Amino acid sequence: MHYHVKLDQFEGPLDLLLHLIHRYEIDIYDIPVAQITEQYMAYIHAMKQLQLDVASEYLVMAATLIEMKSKMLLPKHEETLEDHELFIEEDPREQLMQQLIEYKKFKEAAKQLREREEERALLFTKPPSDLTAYATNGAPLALDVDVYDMLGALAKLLRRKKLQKPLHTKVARQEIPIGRRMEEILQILKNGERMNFYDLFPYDDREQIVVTFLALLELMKRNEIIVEQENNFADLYIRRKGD
Amino acid sequence: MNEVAIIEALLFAAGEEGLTYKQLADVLDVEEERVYELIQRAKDMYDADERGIMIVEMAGTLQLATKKQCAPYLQKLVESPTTSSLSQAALETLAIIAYRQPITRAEIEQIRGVKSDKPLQTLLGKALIKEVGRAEGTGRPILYGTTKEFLDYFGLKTLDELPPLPQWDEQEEEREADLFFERLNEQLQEAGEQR
Amino acid sequence: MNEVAIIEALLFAAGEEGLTYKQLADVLDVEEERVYELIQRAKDMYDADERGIMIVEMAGTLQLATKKQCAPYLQKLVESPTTSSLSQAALETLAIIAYRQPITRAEIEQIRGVKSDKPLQTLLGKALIKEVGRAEGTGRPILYGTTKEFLDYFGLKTLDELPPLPQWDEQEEEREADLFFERLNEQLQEAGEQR
Repeated sequence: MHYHVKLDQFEGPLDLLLHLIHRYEIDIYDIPVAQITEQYMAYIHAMKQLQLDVASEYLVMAATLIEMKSKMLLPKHEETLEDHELFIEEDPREQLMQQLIEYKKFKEAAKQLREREEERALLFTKPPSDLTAYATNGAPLALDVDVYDMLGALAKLLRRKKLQKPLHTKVARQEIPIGRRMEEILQILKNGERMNFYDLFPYDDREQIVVTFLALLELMKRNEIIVEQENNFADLYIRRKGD
Repeated sequence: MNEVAIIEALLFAAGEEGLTYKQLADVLDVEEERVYELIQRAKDMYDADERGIMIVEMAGTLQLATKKQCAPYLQKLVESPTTSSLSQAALETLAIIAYRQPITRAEIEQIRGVKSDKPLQTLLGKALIKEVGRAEGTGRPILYGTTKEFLDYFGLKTLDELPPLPQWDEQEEEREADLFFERLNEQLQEAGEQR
Repeated sequence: MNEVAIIEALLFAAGEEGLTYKQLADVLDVEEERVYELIQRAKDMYDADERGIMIVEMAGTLQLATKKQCAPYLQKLVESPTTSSLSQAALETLAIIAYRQPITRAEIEQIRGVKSDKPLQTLLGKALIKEVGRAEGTGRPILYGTTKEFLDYFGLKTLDELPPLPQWDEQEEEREADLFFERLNEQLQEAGEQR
């Protein structure tokens, strides 16, 4: 059995250190430098043994840890120092501690974002409808977008979860049977209601419009429907004959 | 989960493509007759005054659309100055051309999954894209590319200044892989049938 | 025409682009307060069991989206179910930018302790972040911030909706990484045995 251990299991030396701190229940406010350095180095050696590329950041951190360890080993001359120098002398671990605490916050924040990402993926939205047909007076669209708006539109497109297209429409697109559309129209009118002519054209697709129009003509020819208009320029109404 | 609600969600997400009775029946795991009943119930629901959308049916495909009476408001929306400038369709199309030029209309439509002649017209009208030649092959379709105005408008010196799109390639790979598996399956089935 | 119906039609047509309260007020020719009332009425309407869609507020706009409970049914119809999520590196980088914007690459790398140009490219390509200016000082490095698409991607109304930045928690355990160490040990043992 072969496991593929990825080095990117950890997001960098800070991530690895955080892991060690948790694993060995280390108090971040009082890091035992010798211990953690040893454990960190063990990891680096293991990586090398597995002939994995160890990113330079890991080696830099190794050097920092070793330096820190040696500083900690230096005897403290508290007695001999002037008072004000006492305050200046810093715990060499301070900076690393701050860095780890800071990084940890964002690692947690990333986890929260991941949860939100998953939640959001459960919502399906719909691409904007094409409204160009409604722009009657052809008022030119203003152009006030930037490159990120364009990228955003593309990101949405790539993110869009396409539902499977019905097999029927592909066939229908090529040739919508007029007979079928005639039946549909009769079906719609079966309750004896009058219907606005335009409501029979729910699709913008040109082919669909033509087919519907031809179907209406054919139905008129066969005397199956009546077209009414109350006065000039009023809307046309379609009714089934004999109802 | 209520079946009418599921139908509404499915039709909503399917958008302009719509869905067939059969697809709805498959997803709901019911007979097609049952779907007819449910669609009727949904239609009754959309009849309510408070509803601005309705179900339209064409050649066995169902889809949601806005009610005709709402048209004047949609028109107002389009003409409103607060409405965003370039439509999302045009922006998508522009992005595809920017990253994939030279490209034909058919290729753009392949990526977007919908007809794209209107957004192309808009972009040509704004001189953000232009015809840059003809592709080889049947019909020698027009190839589109971005213009100098495009670069000026977005404040780019060259096209190289566009941010790279890592996820694009990932998706392409996935798609290619899917295609590969589809073909493999077809071949396996064919081989099985021949036996 | 009923105002709630008009709102439904407008939101339906706007799709994932969404509309602001102001846009709706303009089109309906009413005060924004009135739109708040109407949206509340619409939301109540969508609460009904037989509704599969709802109103969500994302990236400063109102949008229609399917209800969460419908997701399993929609997923049955999705062409490519693999929605690529962000890598851990990209997510960490994005979290830093979201909470500390505007921020330079060097500052991000300081916090993460590793080079971060790749995740930055990924995030730019996905339009989740953008350049928002230049910092003072030598080289005038680029400052990054989040985009509208960022809010949309995580379903946030505004940046204020980001949860407060988590604080250090001592009680925590990380099981996953432990698993990693177990595997690493196994490998090392194997490697040792082979020798």
